[in-house]
Amino acid sequence: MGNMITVTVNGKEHSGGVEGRTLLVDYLREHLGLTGTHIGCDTSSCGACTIHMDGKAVKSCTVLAVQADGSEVTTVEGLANNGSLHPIQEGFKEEHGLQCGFCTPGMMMTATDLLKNNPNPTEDEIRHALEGNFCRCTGYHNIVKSIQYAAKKMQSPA
Amino acid sequence: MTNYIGKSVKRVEDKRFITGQGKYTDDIKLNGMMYGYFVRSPYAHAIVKSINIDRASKMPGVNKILVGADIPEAIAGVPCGWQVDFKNGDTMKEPPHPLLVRKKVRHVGDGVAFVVAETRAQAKDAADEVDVDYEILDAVTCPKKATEEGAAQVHEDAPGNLCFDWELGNPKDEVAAAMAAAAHVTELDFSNQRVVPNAIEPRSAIGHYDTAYDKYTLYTSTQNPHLIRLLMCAFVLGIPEHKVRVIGPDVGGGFGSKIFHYAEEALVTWASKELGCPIKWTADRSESFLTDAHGRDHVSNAKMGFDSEGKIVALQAYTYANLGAYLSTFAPAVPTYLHGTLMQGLYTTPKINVDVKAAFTHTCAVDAYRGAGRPEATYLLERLIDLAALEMDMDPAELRFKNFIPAFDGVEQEGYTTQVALQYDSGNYDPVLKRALEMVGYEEFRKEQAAQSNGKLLGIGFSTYIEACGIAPSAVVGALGARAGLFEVAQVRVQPTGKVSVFTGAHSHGQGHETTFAQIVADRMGIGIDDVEIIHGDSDSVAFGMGTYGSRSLAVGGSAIVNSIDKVLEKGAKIAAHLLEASADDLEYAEGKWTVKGTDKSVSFGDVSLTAYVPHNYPEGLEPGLDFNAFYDPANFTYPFGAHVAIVEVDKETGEVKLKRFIAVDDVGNVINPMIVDGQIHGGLAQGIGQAMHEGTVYDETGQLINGSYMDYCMPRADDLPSFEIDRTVTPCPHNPLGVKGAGEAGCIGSTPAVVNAVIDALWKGGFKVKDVPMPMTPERVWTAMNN
Amino acid sequence: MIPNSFEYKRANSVEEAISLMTEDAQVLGGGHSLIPALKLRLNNPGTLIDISKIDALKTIGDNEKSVTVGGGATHAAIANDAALAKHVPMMGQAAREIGDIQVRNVGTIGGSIAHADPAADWPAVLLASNASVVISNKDGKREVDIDQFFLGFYDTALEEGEIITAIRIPKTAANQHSCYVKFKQPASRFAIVGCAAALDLEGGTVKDARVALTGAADSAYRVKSVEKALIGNSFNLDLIHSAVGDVTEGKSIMSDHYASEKYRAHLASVYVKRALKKLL
Amino acid sequence: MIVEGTHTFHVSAEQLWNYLMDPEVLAKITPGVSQLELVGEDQYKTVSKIKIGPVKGAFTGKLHVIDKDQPHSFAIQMEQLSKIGNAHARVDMAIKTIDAQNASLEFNGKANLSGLIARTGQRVLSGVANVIIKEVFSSLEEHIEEQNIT
Repeated sequence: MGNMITVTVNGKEHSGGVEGRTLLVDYLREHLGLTGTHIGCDTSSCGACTIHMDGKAVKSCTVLAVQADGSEVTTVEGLANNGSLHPIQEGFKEEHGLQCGFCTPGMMMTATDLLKNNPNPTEDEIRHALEGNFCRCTGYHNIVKSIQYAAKKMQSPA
Repeated sequence: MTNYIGKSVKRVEDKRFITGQGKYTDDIKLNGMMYGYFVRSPYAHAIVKSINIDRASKMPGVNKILVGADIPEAIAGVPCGWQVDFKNGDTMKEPPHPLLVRKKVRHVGDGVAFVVAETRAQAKDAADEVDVDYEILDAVTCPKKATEEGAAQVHEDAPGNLCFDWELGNPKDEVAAAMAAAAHVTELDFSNQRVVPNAIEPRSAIGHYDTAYDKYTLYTSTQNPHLIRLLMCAFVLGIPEHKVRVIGPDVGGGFGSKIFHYAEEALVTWASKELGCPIKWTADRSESFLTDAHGRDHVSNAKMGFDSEGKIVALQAYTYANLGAYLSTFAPAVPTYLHGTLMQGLYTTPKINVDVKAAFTHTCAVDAYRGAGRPEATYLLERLIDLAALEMDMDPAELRFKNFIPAFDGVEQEGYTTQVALQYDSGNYDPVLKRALEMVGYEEFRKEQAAQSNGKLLGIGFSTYIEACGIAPSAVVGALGARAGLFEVAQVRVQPTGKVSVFTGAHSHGQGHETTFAQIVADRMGIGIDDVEIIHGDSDSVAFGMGTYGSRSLAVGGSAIVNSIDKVLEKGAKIAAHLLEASADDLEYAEGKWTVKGTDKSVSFGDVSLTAYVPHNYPEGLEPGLDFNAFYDPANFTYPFGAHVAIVEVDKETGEVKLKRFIAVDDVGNVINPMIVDGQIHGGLAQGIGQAMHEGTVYDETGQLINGSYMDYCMPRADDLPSFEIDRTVTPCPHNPLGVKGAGEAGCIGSTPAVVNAVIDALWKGGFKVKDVPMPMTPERVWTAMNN
Repeated sequence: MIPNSFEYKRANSVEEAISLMTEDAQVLGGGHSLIPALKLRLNNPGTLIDISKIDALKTIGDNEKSVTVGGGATHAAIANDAALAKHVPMMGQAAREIGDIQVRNVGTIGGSIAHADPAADWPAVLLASNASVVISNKDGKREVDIDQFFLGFYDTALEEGEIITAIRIPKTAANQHSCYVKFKQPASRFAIVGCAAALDLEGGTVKDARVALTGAADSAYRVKSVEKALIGNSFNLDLIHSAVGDVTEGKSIMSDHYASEKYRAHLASVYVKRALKKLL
Repeated sequence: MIVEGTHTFHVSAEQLWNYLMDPEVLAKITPGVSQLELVGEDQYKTVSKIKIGPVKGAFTGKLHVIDKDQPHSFAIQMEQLSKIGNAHARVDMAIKTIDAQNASLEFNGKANLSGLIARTGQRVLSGVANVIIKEVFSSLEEHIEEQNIT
């Protein structure tokens, strides 16, 4: 456990030792018990492990935990604010954007990155933005609608 | 009264999933838990000459390394749950499928050793240091080649690699005679390629032996915990069932691949006692590619004969089905009773014969994958009829209308008896295709197609399908070789406060049972949906169950719930009658209360519930409590059907196919939650389209799976698919109380041939009269078809 | 998906990174080529030298005649950079074709070209852009012309102990037109073939041309035959058709289960044509 | 995976044969081979390190020279094992005299990959094989030139 790191996850600071080879996703799941971030592959393809690091969507299976030292990390567990769902969470529920729920956290984290940079995406832009995330249940149809729902919600005054 | 049924109630399970609180097997951590990692064969066929674990055993954190010889003889291999016999009556060949190989590996990924260590990383590090000396042997991967003389043999006791041969329908000579008299015969040689289910959650299992209670708990990513318990206890480990609890917690998709009992489950369960600690194993994705049962993999030749009017007069199908290296739980049923029996399709074909040879090969086991046999049957029929339309220069929709079985509701009119052993429950086939044509704007499309001139070829493809689901009547499947009953179980437990806990043997891994079932319960009992809780996935909580597959949850599991509710209400009425001082026959139940007919005297469900548990003023001789079990065994399969239409554009320069539109009109009987049903259809479509356009294993001649990763095996992504245009008709199932048929597999069954037919249509209209482009229709294959 | 053990060292400057280099060490940039290989244990270095925190490597500088892109600039930073959008628009356009959102947020241009995957996008784009690669080593800096940088299969002019610090890209003149088009392997989304084309046009005549292909052969290369046939002629559809012949001549063309040698070669010529047609 | 090709050397067929049968030469020209140890007649144990692109691994293996027909033809049977996968190959070699000072080596063989490298790296691996073959011949050429000079 040769490397001491300090990472702020969902607003809470965590310090501890990790092996150099520990992937960020394993750090989140095994060290911090944040199992909402999932592992679906070993080739950085499926996107189930997507989180935000310093405000950007990244695949936490392709970042070493030591690289997150000093970073701000947001996982699916940190999306809701004081118990009220994030619009993207609401969108997935309202538009039936999930079935088994396994890819959902990664999908939502990618979608929020998209909406941050492109608040009003077209259907094509949404589909293109999801190219790093696999879903095997929904055929993506309702995921697209969920993201459209969130985009609309985030743009309308609360 | 329906407050909920038929409405798109938002899913109650979503909250935990969208907040990251779902609990999948790999999320579970037990005290003192160790981690297992498998050493797997890199070869498809080899003799294990020696295994040296000396170096590996000394690696940090290693607790134990198990090899085949460590497993007691008393522990049997993984069993098969379905027996199909040879045509001559001989029993199918059923070679052993050990938990860990002792002498011979038979596919890449066969388990050779199991390393248990304190961390997953340590287990993997040590697994890398296990030295196995192999003598490599020749391998065979194609089911047809496997049965040829001189092919490498998978099992000593299955000569010619034949597991069984099988036949169904009219005698071959009768079919041949009808075919000979046909005005036109369309013949096609084709493959229904092997695909990998690829649930995004990799399989995972935790075995935990508790010395205090002398009891095992297995957490596993399964579609049917009770069946796993039954198979593992009775056939593998020989442990009594009451000493084993199997929990299938949240499961990240199954699509068939998590129905089966796998060696890893039995191994972690047994080893947890041997090693004295809980053991978790979770597959890497590349491991999943090698060990999760694959789907499809048929090599077929089929002929369809037509008279001069375009009426189908005969069908002859020959199929070689690949079973892989070992028999998976339901493998023998897939190419036979889930495939051959569907050869009638929606058509009045009078003479049908289907002939199947099932072969072992040096590949991963093949079993049910979304649709299981029915997609293969539909593909065969729908490719033939669309091709026939092109060959005979007839309209493919018109040709289908001409051959559809006339409407029957299964009540006034009898069910339709096929040439291939089934009786369809109810059907009305014209409307689905008519509606699909309307949605397409068919005439307009044909004009647009004829006018296309931009280097692209437009094509349209049809598929009208029927499937048999709601699996299944126990007596029927028993006669066909199933070694289990396929009923379902439900328990409705009314709490003293009138809240309702429902225990179901069906298992949700994305289908939304916690919502759909609650809708049924709430409506039938006239209570709020928030007052209902659905519990599933735990063999200690739920009396029994057969799990979820074959689009059976609602038709079978839902019906069991209805029957339990009926029992609850029947007893409730007795209590209510006592409280109301009336006869039970004079009561009617609605909106959560019993009312004496024609009066305003009533008692609420809540009061009756409380009385059942506080029986101070209570009917004499009646047991207290309000808690009923029901076992529901369906009278027949259910038969959803539909019409799917694909519109594609083929790039003449590159062969790239763009799926421009996809229209699906399905009839799944009555619908409880339209939102969820639509979602099931969407998902099925994506998988069916995936098979047509993107997916398929590539084995090399030595049996290596050379596209065993997401970098190489192509699954559809969001930008590969259009938004789907879907609609439905409703033809209720006449034989179950909900009138439902099942929607889980429909999308996957109908879509594949529609897409392939669309590409073939595009090519014909562009002047390339090819009969087939092998799936997946990669750009190179389509380009080759145009440039040969 | 657990790498073998290694020692992790974070470098705070390029000099420090170079001083840490040993034979058994690997440089970790964005990590999107390296970490997948580590996870599969295809690659097992003793030490990883993390240069991803060196801010100096991330800057994109607008100079007089060129834009200098730090080796540690992510694909996303390149896609969103105003100076590049103005002066070398093909860079941003190509950056958006790479991987997916998550990959673009972390993967770096320096890491990508040091890795020199024969199917990567940057090599073709940089070849067509007439870029140069600024390399640091223990003796200081050197600059390598892009035409001399990609040597072969995963092979570059980068020597042991060297780090790519920047890529210098000449600003395009007002009369230059460029684009990058790509035929993706649908699973990996790497290029089966990708073509970058940059043309200087004067009064409708091609003054200069740089056309490069990636994905087809064991490394990206310029299609000199096409460039030659274009230069000096008036640019129109006929010229494109006559100029684009066998664009893979003399090259050993890659082949896999998704695209055979023959099909890849065919696609290469289709995509050279498509790139040029986009510039009409 | 098929490997095939022809390479011309500026030596006689007999000289080329002798070079190819010299373990020291073989060790020197095979990329990454750090050790070639004679373990029996025409049988060698090899230790090699491959470092190409994303693939870096240590392989131990066996090399067996078989079917010798001096100076016309022979075959090499190879087995390379590693933690990331294994390679088994047989390559047939034919030496043809062009003239007194020139001979060609025609090789034709097949390599079977197994394990992780077979599943995840087809695109990369066939490239690796080409690189290795290229390096073998350029090293052999270099070696021959060195010998001819000295």
